[in-house]
Amino acid sequence: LTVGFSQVGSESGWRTTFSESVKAEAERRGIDLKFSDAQQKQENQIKAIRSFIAQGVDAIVVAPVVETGWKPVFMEAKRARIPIVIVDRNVDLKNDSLYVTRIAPDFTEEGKKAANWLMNATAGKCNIVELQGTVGSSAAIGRMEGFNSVIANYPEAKIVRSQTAEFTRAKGKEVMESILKAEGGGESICALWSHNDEMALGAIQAIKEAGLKPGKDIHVVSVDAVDDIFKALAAGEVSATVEMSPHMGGPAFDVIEEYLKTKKKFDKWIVMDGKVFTTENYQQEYKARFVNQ
Amino acid sequence: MQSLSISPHLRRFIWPVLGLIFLLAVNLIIAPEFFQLEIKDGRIYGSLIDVLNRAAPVALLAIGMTLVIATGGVDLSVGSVMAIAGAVSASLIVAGVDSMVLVVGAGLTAGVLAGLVNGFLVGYFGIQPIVATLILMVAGRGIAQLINAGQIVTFSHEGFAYLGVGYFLGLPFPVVLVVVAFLLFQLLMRRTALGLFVESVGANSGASYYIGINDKMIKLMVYAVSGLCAALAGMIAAADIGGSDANNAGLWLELDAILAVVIGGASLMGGRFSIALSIIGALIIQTLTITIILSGVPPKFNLMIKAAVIIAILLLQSPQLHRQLSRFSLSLSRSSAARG
Amino acid sequence: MINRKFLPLYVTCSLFLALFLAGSVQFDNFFTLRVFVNLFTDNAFLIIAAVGMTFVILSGGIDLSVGSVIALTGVVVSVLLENYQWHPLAAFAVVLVGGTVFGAAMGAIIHFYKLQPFIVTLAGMFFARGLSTIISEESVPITHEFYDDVSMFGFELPGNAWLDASTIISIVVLVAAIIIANYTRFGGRVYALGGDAQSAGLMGVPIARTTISVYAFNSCLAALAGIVFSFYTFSGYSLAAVGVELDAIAAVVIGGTLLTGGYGYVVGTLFGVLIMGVVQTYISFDGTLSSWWTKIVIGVLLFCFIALQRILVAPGAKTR
Amino acid sequence: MTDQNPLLALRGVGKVFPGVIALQGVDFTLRAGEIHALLGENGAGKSTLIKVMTGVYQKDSGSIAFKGENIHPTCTGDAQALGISTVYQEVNLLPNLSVAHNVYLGREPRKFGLINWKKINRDAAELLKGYNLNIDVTKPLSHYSVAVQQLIAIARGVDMSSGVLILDEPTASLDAGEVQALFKVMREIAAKGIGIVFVTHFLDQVYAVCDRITILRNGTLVGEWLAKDLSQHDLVSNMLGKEIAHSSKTTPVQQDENEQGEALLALQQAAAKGSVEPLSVSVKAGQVLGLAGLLGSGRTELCKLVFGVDALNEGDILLNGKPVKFKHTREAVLAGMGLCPEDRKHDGIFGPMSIRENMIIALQNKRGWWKYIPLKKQKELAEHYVKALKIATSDIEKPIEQLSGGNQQKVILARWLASEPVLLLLDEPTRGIDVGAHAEIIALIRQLCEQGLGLVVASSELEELVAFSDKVLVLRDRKKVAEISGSQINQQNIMQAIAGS
Ligand SMILES: Nc1ncnc2c1ncn2[C@@H]1O[C@H](COP(=O)(O)OP(=O)(O)OP(=O)(O)O)[C@@H](O)[C@H]1O
Ligand SMILES: Nc1ncnc2c1ncn2[C@@H]1O[C@H](COP(=O)(O)OP(=O)(O)OP(=O)(O)O)[C@@H](O)[C@H]1O
Ligand SMILES: [Mg+2]
Ligand SMILES: [Mg+2]
Repeated sequence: LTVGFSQVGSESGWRTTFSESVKAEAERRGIDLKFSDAQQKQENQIKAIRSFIAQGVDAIVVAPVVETGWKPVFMEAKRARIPIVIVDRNVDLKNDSLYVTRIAPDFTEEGKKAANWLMNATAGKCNIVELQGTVGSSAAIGRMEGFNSVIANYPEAKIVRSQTAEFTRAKGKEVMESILKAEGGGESICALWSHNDEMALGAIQAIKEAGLKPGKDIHVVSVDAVDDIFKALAAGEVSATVEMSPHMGGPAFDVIEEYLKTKKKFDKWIVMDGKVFTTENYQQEYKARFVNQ
Repeated sequence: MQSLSISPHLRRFIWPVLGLIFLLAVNLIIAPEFFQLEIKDGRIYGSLIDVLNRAAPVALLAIGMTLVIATGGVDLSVGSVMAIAGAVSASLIVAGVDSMVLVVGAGLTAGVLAGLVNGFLVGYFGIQPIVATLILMVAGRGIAQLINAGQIVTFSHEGFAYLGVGYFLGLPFPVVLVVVAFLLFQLLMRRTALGLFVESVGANSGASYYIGINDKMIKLMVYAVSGLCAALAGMIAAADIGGSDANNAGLWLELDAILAVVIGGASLMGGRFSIALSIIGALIIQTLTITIILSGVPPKFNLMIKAAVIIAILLLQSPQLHRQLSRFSLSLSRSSAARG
Repeated sequence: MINRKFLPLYVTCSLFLALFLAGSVQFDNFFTLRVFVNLFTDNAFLIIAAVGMTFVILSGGIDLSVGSVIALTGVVVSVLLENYQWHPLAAFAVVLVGGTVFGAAMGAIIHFYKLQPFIVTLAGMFFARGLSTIISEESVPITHEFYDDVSMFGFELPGNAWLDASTIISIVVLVAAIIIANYTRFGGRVYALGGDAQSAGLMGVPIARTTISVYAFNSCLAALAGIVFSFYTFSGYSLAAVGVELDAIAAVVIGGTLLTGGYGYVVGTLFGVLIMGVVQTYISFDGTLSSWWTKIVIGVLLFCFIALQRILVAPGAKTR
Repeated sequence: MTDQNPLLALRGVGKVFPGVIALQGVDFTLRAGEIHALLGENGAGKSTLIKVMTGVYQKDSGSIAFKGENIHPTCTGDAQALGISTVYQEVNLLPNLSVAHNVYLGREPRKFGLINWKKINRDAAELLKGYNLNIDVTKPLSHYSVAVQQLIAIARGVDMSSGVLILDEPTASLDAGEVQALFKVMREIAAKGIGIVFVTHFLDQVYAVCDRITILRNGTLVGEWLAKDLSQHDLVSNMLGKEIAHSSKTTPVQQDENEQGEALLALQQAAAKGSVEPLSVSVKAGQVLGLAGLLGSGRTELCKLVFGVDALNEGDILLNGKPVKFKHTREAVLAGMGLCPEDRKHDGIFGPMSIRENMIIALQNKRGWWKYIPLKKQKELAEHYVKALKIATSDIEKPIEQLSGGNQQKVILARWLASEPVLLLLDEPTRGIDVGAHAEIIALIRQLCEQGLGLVVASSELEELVAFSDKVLVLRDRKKVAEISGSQINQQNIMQAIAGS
C-alpha cells in the first residue's frame, strides 16, 4: 500500500511531532509513505498532490495549509480514483464527495473550551490580553471566534489588548513585554489567552521578567498541550491548555485501509476531541510523556 | 549653498536621526509611559530599554550586513545562520556541555563557517551574492532543524541565558554586546585600512583589481563577519527564550537587516558605509514594531503601517524631495509676498 | 559552431534535461508527458511572474512585491466575485489595471526620488500584503461558474497529460516577452538601462519612462500571475504566495540572467523555473525526506546547478 | 554664416553644483557649417556647458536658443529629437550591448514593428568601415579597447547628427591616422551645414580643423575668436589667464643607451596567448620606455602582461634580474610596480569615494591593511598632489566623480605617483589633460626618473613620447616592429616604424 502524505511544513514542534507520528505509524503498518513537506505554501501542496497522482499512489492524506482552493486538484485525484483523507485543518468544499473524510480538531471548540475554563476560574470577571496566531490563519480565526463567542456572555470579561505574535515563542515574549509596559506593569491584567502554547511559553518569561508570577498573578490559557507546556504546568506557571493531539496518523490510515477494502461511506468529519489540562489534572499525562521515555 | 557648515559626514546622520526622533515622538503621544525609565534591582527598566534590547539582534545582523552591502553584495542567509548557531549551542547544552567557552565558541564557529562558505562562493567562485547566500538561506534552516530534529530544544543554563536576559551595568546584556561589536568593527574598519578596501571593492571592483587589492579576500572576510554577527544574534535569540526554535529563529530577519542598512542611507550597489547609521536603522525598525504593539491597532493593519513608515522615512532622506519641498515653499512665500 | 553568447542558456537547458533524465531512471512514472506538462501547469503563475521579474532584473532593478501582488490580486478578485457578484472578466480588468498602476507608482518613486528598488519594492510588498489582509483576513473561496468552465478548458495530450488554460497563458506570455525583450525598442532600452543607466541616459534612452514601464509591466504580469494563481487555488488568500518573489528571482538567476542587470535572456528564466520545478517533483517522488532534509537537498541541488553552470560557462567568460 | 541667425545660441548660462560654480554668465554661439573649438583648462566648465546644452543638466540661469527658438531640453532624448547629437567625454556606450546595437540604440530600423537585426548589423559594419574599423559588430562592446569604443561613439554621434554635432575630447586616445580620418568626416558634415562643437586639449588639432574658438576659464567666458585671428601663444595665455614664459615643451636630455647598469625590467621573448607575440625589451632605472603604435597594436595588452593582468604563456619577465610570474596584480604591486590603466571610468576611479581616498589607496594597499596611513599624513599627501598637479577642486574630501574628466585623470596619476613605486606603467597618462598641466606632468615624469624610477608609458601622442622617452618600442599587430633609442627618437622615425616603411 502506497500512501502520499502532504504535510503543511515544519513550522512548529507540534507539527514535527505530527509528521513523525504519521511516519512511525506508516512504518508500523508496513505502508509505503511518500512524505512531502510544503513549507507552508499551498502551491507546493497542490504540486505534491499532482505528483502523487502522477506516481499512482493508492491514497492521499492531506494536512491542508488553507481551507480553500482544493477543488481542481481533488477533482483530478477523483478522476484518477485515488481517495483523499484530510487531517488537521478544514477544507472548504461544497462537494464533499471529493474526499473520504476529515479527521480534525475543532478550532472554534478549542477557543470555547479555553474561554469556558477561564470564565469558570475567574467567575466571569477578567481583563484579558490576547496573543493571536498568524493573522489570517484558520487556527487563529477559529480560536478567536470560539473564545469571543463565550466571553460575550460575560459583561465583566473583556479583551483589553490583542496583538499577533505569529505563533512563535520569541514573538510571544517580545509582544507580551510591550503589552505589560503599556498596561502599567501588568497589575490590571487578569489573564493571558494565547492561541498556542509556544507564544504562551514566551509570554510567561516576559511576565516573570516584569516581576509578576504567571499562573498566579496572571492566568495563562493556551491551546496545543505540547511537552514544554507540561513542564510549565508542573511549575504552576500556566493555568490551562487545551489539548490538540498530533497523533492523527493512526485514524487516517484506519480510514484508508477500510475504505480501500469496503468503499464504505464515512462521516465527513471525525472530530479529534481534546482535553483541557490544568494545574489540577496534568499529572497523569505528564507522567505518560516524561517518565516513560 | 550656505548650509555647508556641517561636514558631509555628519549631514548623512540628520535624516535618519530625525526619523528616529519622529517615531519616538509619536510614541510620546500614544503612550506617554513610553519614556519612563525606572531602576528596578539595579536594572534600568522601561520601553526605551526594550527598544534597545529588542533591536539588538537586528542591529548585530545589520553590522555584518553593512560590510557585505558595502562590497556590493548581500547576505540572505543571516536568518538561517541565526537558527544554526542557536541550534548548535542549544544542542551542546542539552548534551551536557557546561563550559561557556565551548558552547558560545561552537555557535560562533558555526556562524563563521557559514559565512566562509558564502564568502567562498561569492569571492572565489564568482557566484552572484543573492544566489550564493540564497543556498544557505534555504539549506541552513534545514540544517538547524536537523540539529534539533525538528523540535524546539529547550534548555536551562545560567551562563548562556545571560547572553539573552542578563544585565550588565544596568543594561540588558544584548545591548552591551551590540555596543562592543560596534566599537570593535568601527575600530577595525576605521582605524585600519580595511574599511577603505571594503568601500573600494564595492565602489569599483575593476579599479580595485588594478590597484592590487585582494578583493576575494575582502569578500571572504565580510561574509565571515556577517556570519559571526548572525551567530551572535542567533545565540542571543536562543538565550532570550531559553530554547532553540530552528523553524522561527531569525525568520525574515535578513530583510529587516537589509532594511536597517538602507534606512541608514547605504547604497545596495556598494561603496560608502556607516555602521553607526545602520544601527540607527535597526533602532528605527524596532521602535516602529513596538509603536505598533503599543498603539493597540488591530494586527491586520501592521504591514500597512510598516509600509507607510518605511516609504516616509526613505522619502525624508531623498534630496530630490528636499529640492521639491524647498521649491514649493519658495513659490509659497513668493505668492504670499505678492499678496502682502 | 555554437554562439558563445548563448552558452549559459545551453548549459542551463542541458542541466534541466540531465535532472529530468536522472529522475526518470530512478522512479517509475517519472518519464511521462504528464509529469513534464505538470511542470508547466503547476508553475504557470511562477513562469509569468518570473518573466516579469526578468525584465526588472535586466533593467538593473529588483521587485520584491511580486508575491504580495499575487495575493492581493487573488483577494480582490475573489471578494469582487463573491461579495459583490462581479463578472470575473470585469474583476480581471480591475486587477490588471490596478497592478499596472501599482507598479508604475513604485517605478516612479524609484526614479524620481532616487530610492533603491530593493527597498521601495519591499515597502510595496508590505503594502500589498497589508492591503490584502485588510480586505479579507480569511481565505475567500471562489465559486463562480466561469472558473469551472475555464478550468475544464484544455487539451487532452497523450499519456493522461492535460494542457490547461494556465499553461497556454504562460506560454503565450513567454513568447510575447521574448519578442518584447529582443525585437522591440522597449526591450533594447531595458537592456541599456541595466548595462549602465548613466550612459543609457546620455545616449538618449528615456530613463524615467523606461524605469516606470518596467515596474508597471512587471506588476501587471504579477497581477496576471495572481489571476492564474486564483484559477490554481480557486480562492483568494492574503497569506498566499509568500516568498514567490524569491522563487522568481532564483529562477531568473538560475536561468543565467545577471542580477546586476544588462545580461540574460527570457528563455533562460523558463528553464530556471523548470529546474526548480523538477527538483520539487524529484523530491516528492522520492517521498522519504523529512522536512529538513527537503530543505537541505533543495539547497544542495541549487548549489550543484549553479556550480555546474559556473564551471561549464566559466572558460573564456571573464568574471568581471 | 551670419550672427543674426545662429544655429545654437547660449546667453548668460549659469550652472551651480553644491559648493562649485561651474558656469557663470557664459555666452556661446554656434553657426551652421562651422567647426567651433571649445577650449579651457581642466575643470573650466566645457563638459558642463555641453551637458547643459543637451539637457543632461538643467541650467540655473540664462537661455538656450536653437534655430532662433528657446529650448529647454530636460534629457538627452529631447536634444536628440532636435537633431543635436553628442559624443560625451567619457565613452558613454553600453558595454553589454553589441557594437551594432550601440550604434543604432534608440533609432533601430524596424520591419513589421519588430527590430530588423540583419539590417542593423549590416549598416553598422558598413558605417564603421568608414572609420577604418573592420570589427565584428555583433560582439558586445566591452570586447573592444577604449580607443575602438571611442571611434564607435563618434560614428554613432556623427551618424545621428542632423543639426548640431558636439564632440567632447573625442580624440583623447586616438592615433594620428584615426584623427585624420575623423577630421575628414567632420569637414564633410560641416559642409552639409551642420554645426560642430569640438573640445580638445591638442592645440594643433584646433588649428587643423576649427573655424572659430571659444575659451572658458573658471566657468566664465574669456572670449570668442576666429581661429585664424588667434595665435597659439595668445590662445594658451587666454586659457591659463597668464602669460607663460616660453613654450612648455621640454626637450629632455636623451642619452644614447649605455650598456652598463642592470635592467630594472626585462622581457625575454615574453608572450601572452592571444594578446602579445613574443617580444624582448628592457628598461633601466631612471629610464622612460615609450610604447608607440596604432590603435589596437597591443600597447595596452603589453602593459597588462607585464603587470600580471594577463598570464604569461611564454618567455620570461625579469624584474631586477629575477624572473617573476604574477598570478594577481597584487603581487606586481608588492614587487613595486604600478599600472595606471587607460579606461579611467571603469578601471580607474572609485566614484563615490573622496579625492583623498582615491589618491592614497594604492599606497595604502601596498603597506597592507594594518598599517593605516594616519589621516593627517593622507591629507598632506592629497594636498601636495592637488597643488603639484594643479587639480581644480575646492576640497579634497569631495567625491571624485564630481571632478572634471581631466582632473580625475590627474588624481589617478597622483595615486600611482604617491604609491612609491620602482616601476610605473602608464597607459595613456595624459588623456584629457590640458596643456598647462601636460607640461607639468611631463616634467614630473622626468623628475621621477631622475630619482631612479623606471617608467613605461603607452601613448598615442607622438610629440609627448618624443618629449620624455629614452627609448621607444614600436608595436604593430601585437608584434615588436622597432626599438628606437636615444637621439634617434623623433616623430619622423617613429611614424616610419609604425607605418612599416
Ligand atoms: N556632477 C558634478 N557635481 C559637482 N561638481 C561638478 C560636477 N560635474 C562637474 N563639476 C565641477 O564643475 C567644474 C567644471 O567641470 P567640467 O567637467 O565642465 O570641466 P571641463 O572643462 O570639461 O574639464 P576637463 O577638461 O577636465 O574635462 C569642475 O570644477 C567640476 O569639479
Ligand atoms: N582597428 C581595430 N580592428 C580590429 N580590432 C581592434 C582594432 N583596434 C583594436 N582592436 C582590438 O582591441 C584590442 C585592444 O588592443 P590594445 O588595447 O592592446 O591596443 P592598444 O595598442 O593599447 O591600442 P588602443 O588602446 O589605442 O586601442 C585588441 O585585442 C584588438 O583585437
Ligand atoms: Mg570635460
Ligand atoms: Mg591602449
